[in-house]
Amino acid sequence: MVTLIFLGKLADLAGEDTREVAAPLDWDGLLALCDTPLADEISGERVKIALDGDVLADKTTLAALAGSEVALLPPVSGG
Amino acid sequence: MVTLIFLGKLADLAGEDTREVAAPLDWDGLLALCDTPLADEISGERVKIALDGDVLADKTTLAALAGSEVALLPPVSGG
Amino acid sequence: MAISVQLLDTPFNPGALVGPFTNAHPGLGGVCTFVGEVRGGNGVEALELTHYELMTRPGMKKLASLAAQRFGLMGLLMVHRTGVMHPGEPIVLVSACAQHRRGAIDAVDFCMDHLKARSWFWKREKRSGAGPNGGWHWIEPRADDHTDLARWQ
Amino acid sequence: MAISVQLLDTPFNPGALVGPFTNAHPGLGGVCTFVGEVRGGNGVEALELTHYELMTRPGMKKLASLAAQRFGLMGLLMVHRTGVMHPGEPIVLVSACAQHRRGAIDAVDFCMDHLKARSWFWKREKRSGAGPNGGWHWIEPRADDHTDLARWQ
Repeated sequence: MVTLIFLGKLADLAGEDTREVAAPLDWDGLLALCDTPLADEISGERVKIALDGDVLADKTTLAALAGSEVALLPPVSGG
Repeated sequence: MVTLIFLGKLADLAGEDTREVAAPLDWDGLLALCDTPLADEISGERVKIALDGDVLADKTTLAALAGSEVALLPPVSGG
Repeated sequence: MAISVQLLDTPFNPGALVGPFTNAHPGLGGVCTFVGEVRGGNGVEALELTHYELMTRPGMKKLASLAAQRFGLMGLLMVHRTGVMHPGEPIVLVSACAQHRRGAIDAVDFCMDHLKARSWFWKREKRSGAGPNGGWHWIEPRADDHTDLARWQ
Repeated sequence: MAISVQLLDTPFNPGALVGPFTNAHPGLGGVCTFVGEVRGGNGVEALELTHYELMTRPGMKKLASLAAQRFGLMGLLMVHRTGVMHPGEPIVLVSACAQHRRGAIDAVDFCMDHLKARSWFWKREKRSGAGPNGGWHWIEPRADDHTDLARWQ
Protein backbone atom coordinates (compact mmCIF):
# COMPACT_ATOMS: atom_id res chain seq x y z
CA MET A 1 0.00 0.00 0.00
CA VAL A 2 0.94 3.65 -0.42
CA THR A 3 -0.14 6.21 2.20
CA LEU A 4 -1.53 9.51 0.90
CA ILE A 5 -1.27 12.47 3.31
CA PHE A 6 -3.53 15.46 2.67
CA LEU A 7 -2.26 18.67 4.29
CA GLY A 8 -3.99 21.97 5.01
CA LYS A 9 -7.09 22.66 2.97
CA LEU A 10 -6.49 19.59 0.81
CA ALA A 11 -7.61 17.52 3.80
CA ASP A 12 -10.92 19.39 3.72
CA LEU A 13 -11.29 18.75 -0.01
CA ALA A 14 -10.37 15.09 0.38
CA GLY A 15 -12.64 14.70 3.41
CA GLU A 16 -9.82 12.88 5.21
CA ASP A 17 -6.23 13.39 6.40
CA THR A 18 -4.79 10.16 5.06
CA ARG A 19 -5.79 7.40 2.69
CA GLU A 20 -4.24 4.01 1.97
CA VAL A 21 -4.15 3.19 -1.73
CA ALA A 22 -2.75 0.35 -3.81
CA ALA A 23 0.95 0.37 -4.76
CA PRO A 24 2.61 1.32 -7.01
CA LEU A 25 1.24 4.81 -7.58
CA ASP A 26 2.19 7.28 -10.31
CA TRP A 27 0.86 10.74 -11.22
CA ASP A 28 -1.96 9.55 -13.43
CA GLY A 29 -2.92 6.95 -10.86
CA LEU A 30 -3.05 9.63 -8.16
CA LEU A 31 -5.32 11.91 -10.20
CA ALA A 32 -7.58 8.98 -11.04
CA LEU A 33 -8.08 8.35 -7.31
CA CYS A 34 -9.24 11.93 -6.61
CA ASP A 35 -12.58 13.47 -7.46
CA THR A 36 -12.57 16.46 -9.80
CA PRO A 37 -12.20 19.44 -7.38
CA LEU A 38 -9.38 17.71 -5.54
CA ALA A 39 -7.66 16.57 -8.77
CA ASP A 40 -7.90 20.13 -10.12
CA GLU A 41 -6.34 21.53 -6.95
CA ILE A 42 -3.54 18.95 -6.95
CA SER A 43 -2.80 19.67 -10.61
CA GLY A 44 -2.40 23.39 -9.86
CA GLU A 45 1.15 24.72 -9.81
CA ARG A 46 0.97 25.81 -6.17
CA VAL A 47 0.52 22.28 -4.81
CA LYS A 48 3.72 20.31 -4.26
CA ILE A 49 4.15 16.59 -3.77
CA ALA A 50 6.62 14.96 -1.42
CA LEU A 51 7.62 11.31 -1.60
CA ASP A 52 8.82 10.03 1.77
CA GLY A 53 9.59 13.55 2.93
CA ASP A 54 11.34 14.83 -0.18
CA VAL A 55 9.62 17.36 -2.42
CA LEU A 56 9.54 16.25 -6.07
CA ALA A 57 11.00 18.79 -8.48
CA ASP A 58 8.42 17.63 -11.03
CA LYS A 59 5.39 16.06 -9.39
CA THR A 60 4.29 14.31 -12.61
CA THR A 61 7.32 12.01 -12.21
CA LEU A 62 5.75 10.53 -9.05
CA ALA A 63 6.58 6.83 -8.67
CA ALA A 64 5.63 5.57 -5.22
CA LEU A 65 6.32 1.95 -4.28
CA ALA A 66 4.67 -0.13 -1.57
CA GLY A 67 5.26 1.25 1.94
CA SER A 68 5.98 4.79 0.82
CA GLU A 69 4.25 7.98 1.87
CA VAL A 70 2.99 10.57 -0.61
CA ALA A 71 2.22 14.00 0.88
CA LEU A 72 0.10 16.57 -0.95
CA LEU A 73 1.29 20.01 0.14
CA PRO A 74 -0.69 23.20 -0.52
CA PRO A 75 1.08 26.58 -0.11
CA VAL A 76 2.16 27.16 3.48
CA SER A 77 0.26 29.86 5.33
CA GLY A 78 2.92 32.33 6.30
CA GLY A 79 2.37 35.00 8.93
CA MET B 1 29.69 80.18 39.07
CA VAL B 2 29.66 77.83 36.09
CA THR B 3 29.88 74.06 36.60
CA LEU B 4 32.22 72.15 34.31
CA ILE B 5 31.43 68.45 33.84
CA PHE B 6 34.20 66.21 32.53
CA LEU B 7 32.91 62.99 30.97
CA GLY B 8 34.68 59.75 30.10
CA LYS B 9 38.41 59.98 29.71
CA LEU B 10 38.33 63.78 30.04
CA ALA B 11 37.64 63.25 33.75
CA ASP B 12 40.92 61.29 33.96
CA LEU B 13 42.79 64.09 32.16
CA ALA B 14 41.18 66.76 34.33
CA GLY B 15 41.77 64.76 37.50
CA GLU B 16 38.19 65.45 38.55
CA ASP B 17 34.59 64.93 37.40
CA THR B 18 33.36 68.47 37.97
CA ARG B 19 34.82 71.89 38.66
CA GLU B 20 33.20 75.17 39.68
CA VAL B 21 34.64 78.14 37.81
CA ALA B 22 33.85 81.84 37.66
CA ALA B 23 31.02 83.06 35.41
CA PRO B 24 30.73 84.07 32.66
CA LEU B 25 32.74 81.55 30.67
CA ASP B 26 33.54 81.59 26.97
CA TRP B 27 35.67 79.31 24.75
CA ASP B 28 38.96 81.13 25.36
CA GLY B 29 38.22 81.29 29.07
CA LEU B 30 37.59 77.55 29.12
CA LEU B 31 40.87 76.73 27.38
CA ALA B 32 42.76 79.07 29.71
CA LEU B 33 41.45 77.09 32.69
CA CYS B 34 42.76 73.77 31.40
CA ASP B 35 46.34 72.54 31.33
CA THR B 36 47.86 71.75 27.96
CA PRO B 37 46.98 68.04 27.45
CA LEU B 38 43.38 68.68 28.47
CA ALA B 39 43.10 71.87 26.38
CA ASP B 40 44.50 70.00 23.36
CA GLU B 41 41.97 67.20 23.81
CA ILE B 42 39.06 69.63 24.21
CA SER B 43 40.16 71.54 21.10
CA GLY B 44 40.11 68.32 19.03
CA GLU B 45 37.17 67.90 16.66
CA ARG B 46 35.91 64.74 18.39
CA VAL B 47 35.11 66.48 21.67
CA LYS B 48 31.70 68.17 21.86
CA ILE B 49 30.47 70.74 24.34
CA ALA B 50 26.97 70.93 25.78
CA LEU B 51 25.56 73.95 27.54
CA ASP B 52 22.80 73.01 29.98
CA GLY B 53 22.18 69.75 28.13
CA ASP B 54 22.25 71.06 24.57
CA VAL B 55 25.19 70.27 22.30
CA LEU B 56 26.68 73.38 20.71
CA ALA B 57 26.90 73.26 16.93
CA ASP B 58 30.10 75.30 17.18
CA LYS B 59 31.78 74.91 20.54
CA THR B 60 33.87 78.07 20.09
CA THR B 61 30.64 80.09 20.49
CA LEU B 62 30.38 78.96 24.11
CA ALA B 63 28.85 81.64 26.34
CA ALA B 64 27.97 80.27 29.77
CA LEU B 65 26.33 82.49 32.35
CA ALA B 66 26.24 82.07 36.12
CA GLY B 67 24.40 78.90 37.21
CA SER B 68 24.86 77.08 33.93
CA GLU B 69 26.44 73.70 33.33
CA VAL B 70 29.09 73.10 30.67
CA ALA B 71 29.68 69.44 29.78
CA LEU B 72 32.78 68.28 27.93
CA LEU B 73 31.83 65.21 25.91
CA PRO B 74 34.42 62.89 24.35
CA PRO B 75 33.25 60.39 21.71
CA VAL B 76 30.80 57.86 23.12
CA SER B 77 32.10 54.35 23.44
CA GLY B 78 29.78 52.32 21.27
CA GLY B 79 29.58 48.54 21.46
CA MET C 1 27.21 25.68 19.69
CA ALA C 2 23.91 24.37 20.98
CA ILE C 3 20.88 24.20 18.70
CA SER C 4 17.49 23.30 20.14
CA VAL C 5 14.43 22.81 17.94
CA GLN C 6 11.09 22.08 19.57
CA LEU C 7 7.63 21.39 18.13
CA LEU C 8 5.06 21.65 20.92
CA ASP C 9 1.35 20.83 20.92
CA THR C 10 0.66 22.50 24.26
CA PRO C 11 1.12 26.13 25.45
CA PHE C 12 4.59 27.32 26.42
CA ASN C 13 5.99 30.18 28.49
CA PRO C 14 8.70 32.09 26.55
CA GLY C 15 10.38 33.40 29.68
CA ALA C 16 10.78 29.92 31.12
CA LEU C 17 12.66 28.87 27.96
CA VAL C 18 14.78 31.97 27.29
CA GLY C 19 16.20 32.30 30.81
CA PRO C 20 17.85 28.86 30.89
CA PHE C 21 18.88 29.20 27.22
CA THR C 22 20.71 32.45 27.98
CA ASN C 23 22.31 31.07 31.12
CA ALA C 24 23.58 28.07 29.17
CA HIS C 25 25.83 30.35 27.09
CA PRO C 26 28.25 32.15 29.39
CA GLY C 27 30.47 34.61 27.57
CA LEU C 28 27.79 35.72 25.11
CA GLY C 29 27.62 39.35 24.04
CA GLY C 30 23.94 39.49 23.19
CA VAL C 31 20.72 37.52 22.97
CA CYS C 32 17.92 38.41 20.58
CA THR C 33 14.51 36.82 21.00
CA PHE C 34 11.35 37.05 18.98
CA VAL C 35 8.03 35.71 20.23
CA GLY C 36 5.02 35.65 17.93
CA GLU C 37 1.57 35.41 19.48
CA VAL C 38 -1.92 34.72 18.18
CA ARG C 39 -3.36 38.15 17.40
CA GLY C 40 -6.83 38.91 18.62
CA GLY C 41 -9.23 41.22 16.81
CA ASN C 42 -11.33 40.75 13.65
CA GLY C 43 -13.45 38.22 15.51
CA VAL C 44 -10.66 35.64 15.64
CA GLU C 45 -11.47 33.10 18.34
CA ALA C 46 -8.85 30.45 17.66
CA LEU C 47 -6.03 29.51 15.35
CA GLU C 48 -5.09 25.99 14.32
CA LEU C 49 -1.67 25.09 12.99
CA THR C 50 -1.23 21.77 11.28
CA HIS C 51 2.12 20.48 10.11
CA TYR C 52 3.68 17.47 8.45
CA GLU C 53 5.88 15.83 11.03
CA LEU C 54 8.06 13.99 8.51
CA MET C 55 9.13 17.31 6.93
CA THR C 56 8.49 20.04 9.51
CA ARG C 57 10.99 18.98 12.13
CA PRO C 58 13.87 18.18 9.71
CA GLY C 59 13.12 21.48 7.92
CA MET C 60 13.36 23.45 11.16
CA LYS C 61 16.61 21.71 12.11
CA LYS C 62 18.11 22.48 8.73
CA LEU C 63 17.06 26.13 9.01
CA ALA C 64 18.52 26.37 12.52
CA SER C 65 21.88 24.93 11.41
CA LEU C 66 21.99 27.24 8.42
CA ALA C 67 21.32 30.30 10.60
CA ALA C 68 23.82 29.22 13.27
CA GLN C 69 26.53 28.90 10.67
CA ARG C 70 25.66 31.99 8.62
CA PHE C 71 25.53 34.32 11.63
CA GLY C 72 28.25 32.72 13.77
CA LEU C 73 25.91 32.00 16.66
CA MET C 74 26.80 30.59 20.05
CA GLY C 75 23.34 29.10 20.47
CA LEU C 76 19.92 28.98 18.81
CA LEU C 77 16.56 28.04 20.27
CA MET C 78 13.60 27.57 17.91
CA VAL C 79 10.18 26.62 19.27
CA HIS C 80 6.95 26.30 17.29
CA ARG C 81 3.45 25.46 18.45
CA THR C 82 1.05 23.23 16.59
CA GLY C 83 -2.61 22.48 17.28
CA VAL C 84 -5.35 24.84 18.41
CA MET C 85 -4.34 28.14 20.07
CA HIS C 86 -6.20 31.18 21.34
CA PRO C 87 -5.44 34.93 21.09
CA GLY C 88 -2.49 35.88 23.29
CA GLU C 89 -0.87 32.44 23.21
CA PRO C 90 2.70 32.24 21.86
CA ILE C 91 2.97 30.50 18.47
CA VAL C 92 6.67 30.78 17.79
CA LEU C 93 9.87 31.68 19.60
CA VAL C 94 13.32 32.16 18.12
CA SER C 95 16.20 33.11 20.39
CA ALA C 96 19.78 33.50 19.22
CA CYS C 97 22.89 34.29 21.19
CA ALA C 98 26.15 35.50 19.76
CA GLN C 99 29.24 37.47 20.62
CA HIS C 100 27.92 40.57 18.86
CA ARG C 101 24.43 42.00 18.53
CA ARG C 102 24.38 42.06 14.73
CA GLY C 103 24.63 38.26 14.44
CA ALA C 104 21.98 37.65 17.10
CA ILE C 105 19.45 40.12 15.66
CA ASP C 106 19.98 39.10 12.02
CA ALA C 107 19.69 35.40 12.87
CA VAL C 108 16.30 35.93 14.50
CA ASP C 109 15.13 38.01 11.54
CA PHE C 110 16.36 35.35 9.09
CA CYS C 111 14.77 32.46 10.97
CA MET C 112 11.42 34.21 11.31
CA ASP C 113 11.29 35.07 7.60
CA HIS C 114 12.04 31.47 6.69
CA LEU C 115 9.65 29.98 9.24
CA LYS C 116 6.87 32.18 7.90
CA ALA C 117 7.40 31.59 4.20
CA ARG C 118 9.16 28.25 3.94
CA SER C 119 8.12 26.00 6.78
CA TRP C 120 5.59 23.22 6.49
CA PHE C 121 2.81 24.75 8.56
CA TRP C 122 -0.76 25.36 7.52
CA LYS C 123 -2.91 27.75 9.44
CA ARG C 124 -6.63 28.26 9.75
CA GLU C 125 -8.52 30.57 12.00
CA LYS C 126 -11.93 30.34 13.59
CA ARG C 127 -13.94 33.54 13.35
CA SER C 128 -17.00 34.38 15.36
CA GLY C 129 -20.40 34.80 13.75
CA ALA C 130 -22.73 32.73 11.60
CA GLY C 131 -22.73 32.37 7.80
CA PRO C 132 -19.68 32.23 5.53
CA ASN C 133 -17.73 34.80 7.59
CA GLY C 134 -17.89 32.67 10.74
CA GLY C 135 -16.26 29.31 11.42
CA TRP C 136 -12.90 28.01 10.23
CA HIS C 137 -11.01 29.62 7.33
CA TRP C 138 -7.65 28.63 5.86
CA ILE C 139 -5.06 31.41 5.78
CA GLU C 140 -3.46 32.01 2.39
CA PRO C 141 0.21 33.00 2.08
CA ARG C 142 0.91 36.74 2.17
CA ALA C 143 2.98 38.42 -0.54
CA ASP C 144 4.95 40.20 2.21
CA ASP C 145 6.32 36.92 3.48
CA HIS C 146 7.97 36.22 0.16
CA THR C 147 9.30 39.77 -0.14
CA ASP C 148 10.84 39.41 3.33
CA LEU C 149 12.46 36.14 2.33
CA ALA C 150 14.01 37.62 -0.79
CA ARG C 151 16.15 39.92 1.39
CA TRP C 152 18.38 36.98 2.32
CA GLN C 153 19.14 35.71 -1.17
CA MET D 1 1.31 53.08 23.32
CA ALA D 2 3.44 52.67 26.41
CA ILE D 3 7.08 53.72 26.41
CA SER D 4 9.27 52.90 29.39
CA VAL D 5 12.87 54.14 29.66
CA GLN D 6 14.96 53.09 32.63
CA LEU D 7 18.52 53.92 33.69
CA LEU D 8 19.60 51.52 36.42
CA ASP D 9 22.70 51.50 38.58
CA THR D 10 22.10 48.00 39.97
CA PRO D 11 21.82 44.61 38.20
CA PHE D 12 18.53 43.68 36.53
CA ASN D 13 16.88 40.45 35.43
CA PRO D 14 15.69 40.72 31.79
CA GLY D 15 13.04 38.01 32.20
CA ALA D 16 11.47 39.80 35.13
CA LEU D 17 11.02 42.92 32.95
CA VAL D 18 9.99 41.37 29.63
CA GLY D 19 7.23 39.12 31.04
CA PRO D 20 5.16 41.96 32.54
CA PHE D 21 5.94 44.21 29.53
CA THR D 22 4.54 41.58 27.14
CA ASN D 23 1.50 40.91 29.31
CA ALA D 24 0.75 44.63 29.41
CA HIS D 25 0.07 44.61 25.65
CA PRO D 26 -2.77 42.21 24.90
CA GLY D 27 -3.50 41.88 21.19
CA LEU D 28 0.12 42.16 20.11
CA GLY D 29 1.39 40.06 17.21
CA GLY D 30 5.02 39.86 18.21
CA VAL D 31 7.62 40.93 20.74
CA CYS D 32 11.30 41.27 19.91
CA THR D 33 13.83 41.64 22.69
CA PHE D 34 17.56 42.19 22.66
CA VAL D 35 19.69 41.85 25.77
CA GLY D 36 23.35 42.84 25.68
CA GLU D 37 25.67 41.44 28.34
CA VAL D 38 29.18 42.18 29.50
CA ARG D 39 31.38 39.85 27.48
CA GLY D 40 34.03 37.89 29.29
CA GLY D 41 37.35 36.88 27.74
CA ASN D 42 40.50 38.88 26.96
CA GLY D 43 41.11 39.24 30.67
CA VAL D 44 38.15 41.58 31.19
CA GLU D 45 37.24 41.65 34.86
CA ALA D 46 34.78 44.54 34.94
CA LEU D 47 33.15 47.19 32.82
CA GLU D 48 32.19 50.67 33.98
CA LEU D 49 29.63 52.76 32.18
CA THR D 50 29.42 56.43 33.00
CA HIS D 51 26.75 58.71 31.60
CA TYR D 52 25.63 62.31 31.76
CA GLU D 53 22.26 62.29 33.48
CA LEU D 54 21.16 65.65 32.08
CA MET D 55 21.46 64.33 28.51
CA THR D 56 21.34 60.54 28.70
CA ARG D 57 17.79 60.11 29.92
CA PRO D 58 16.20 62.74 27.62
CA GLY D 59 18.21 61.26 24.73
CA MET D 60 16.91 57.76 25.42
CA LYS D 61 13.34 59.02 25.70
CA LYS D 62 13.64 60.84 22.38
CA LEU D 63 15.07 57.73 20.72
CA ALA D 64 12.27 55.61 22.15
CA SER D 65 9.56 57.97 20.87
CA LEU D 66 11.18 58.13 17.46
CA ALA D 67 11.32 54.33 17.20
CA ALA D 68 7.77 53.88 18.47
CA GLN D 69 6.47 56.24 15.82
CA ARG D 70 8.67 55.06 12.96
CA PHE D 71 7.86 51.37 13.45
CA GLY D 72 4.25 51.68 14.61
CA LEU D 73 4.90 50.00 17.93
CA MET D 74 2.38 49.06 20.58
CA GLY D 75 4.98 49.32 23.32
CA LEU D 76 8.69 49.87 23.86
CA LEU D 77 10.86 49.08 26.86
CA MET D 78 14.42 50.42 26.99
CA VAL D 79 16.67 49.69 29.95
CA HIS D 80 20.34 50.65 30.34
CA ARG D 81 22.75 49.92 33.14
CA THR D 82 25.30 52.39 34.45
CA GLY D 83 28.09 51.87 36.97
CA VAL D 84 30.40 48.91 37.41
CA MET D 85 29.35 45.55 35.94
CA HIS D 86 30.94 42.12 35.65
CA PRO D 87 31.03 39.60 32.78
CA GLY D 88 27.62 37.97 32.28
CA GLU D 89 25.64 40.91 33.68
CA PRO D 90 23.06 42.53 31.37
CA ILE D 91 24.03 46.04 30.19
CA VAL D 92 21.13 46.88 27.94
CA LEU D 93 17.67 45.60 27.11
CA VAL D 94 15.36 46.77 24.33
CA SER D 95 11.99 45.11 23.91
CA ALA D 96 9.42 46.18 21.31
CA CYS D 97 5.94 44.87 20.69
CA ALA D 98 3.92 45.43 17.57
CA GLN D 99 1.15 43.92 15.52
CA HIS D 100 3.62 42.49 13.00
CA ARG D 101 7.07 41.01 13.44
CA ARG D 102 8.81 43.37 11.01
CA GLY D 103 8.08 46.45 13.14
CA ALA D 104 9.14 44.78 16.37
CA ILE D 105 12.42 43.39 15.01
CA ASP D 106 13.38 46.55 13.11
CA ALA D 107 12.63 48.76 16.12
CA VAL D 108 15.00 46.75 18.32
CA ASP D 109 17.69 46.84 15.66
CA PHE D 110 17.23 50.62 15.23
CA CYS D 111 17.29 51.34 18.97
CA MET D 112 20.40 49.22 19.55
CA ASP D 113 22.30 50.89 16.70
CA HIS D 114 21.43 54.32 18.09
CA LEU D 115 22.14 53.41 21.70
CA LYS D 116 25.57 52.13 20.68
CA ALA D 117 26.64 55.01 18.47
CA ARG D 118 24.62 57.99 19.65
CA SER D 119 23.90 57.70 23.34
CA TRP D 120 25.79 59.52 26.05
CA PHE D 121 27.58 56.58 27.60
CA TRP D 122 31.30 56.15 28.12
CA LYS D 123 32.73 52.76 28.76
CA ARG D 124 35.95 51.58 30.31
CA GLU D 125 37.02 48.06 31.13
CA LYS D 126 39.26 46.65 33.78
CA ARG D 127 41.68 44.06 32.50
CA SER D 128 43.64 41.61 34.60
CA GLY D 129 47.41 41.72 34.81
CA ALA D 130 50.05 44.24 35.77
CA GLY D 131 51.68 46.90 33.62
CA PRO D 132 50.01 49.01 30.92
CA ASN D 133 47.82 46.08 29.72
CA GLY D 134 46.18 45.68 33.13
CA GLY D 135 43.88 48.07 34.97
CA TRP D 136 41.22 50.37 33.55
CA HIS D 137 41.11 51.30 29.84
CA TRP D 138 38.64 53.56 28.05
CA ILE D 139 36.86 51.95 25.10
CA GLU D 140 37.07 53.89 21.87
CA PRO D 141 34.14 53.99 19.41
CA ARG D 142 34.11 51.22 16.81
CA ALA D 143 33.79 52.02 13.09
CA ASP D 144 31.13 49.28 12.84
CA ASP D 145 28.81 51.20 15.11
CA HIS D 146 28.72 54.12 12.72
CA THR D 147 28.28 51.85 9.71
CA ASP D 148 25.33 50.20 11.45
CA LEU D 149 23.79 53.58 12.18
CA ALA D 150 24.07 54.70 8.56
CA ARG D 151 21.60 51.96 7.55
CA TRP D 152 18.73 53.99 9.02
CA GLN D 153 19.40 57.28 7.27
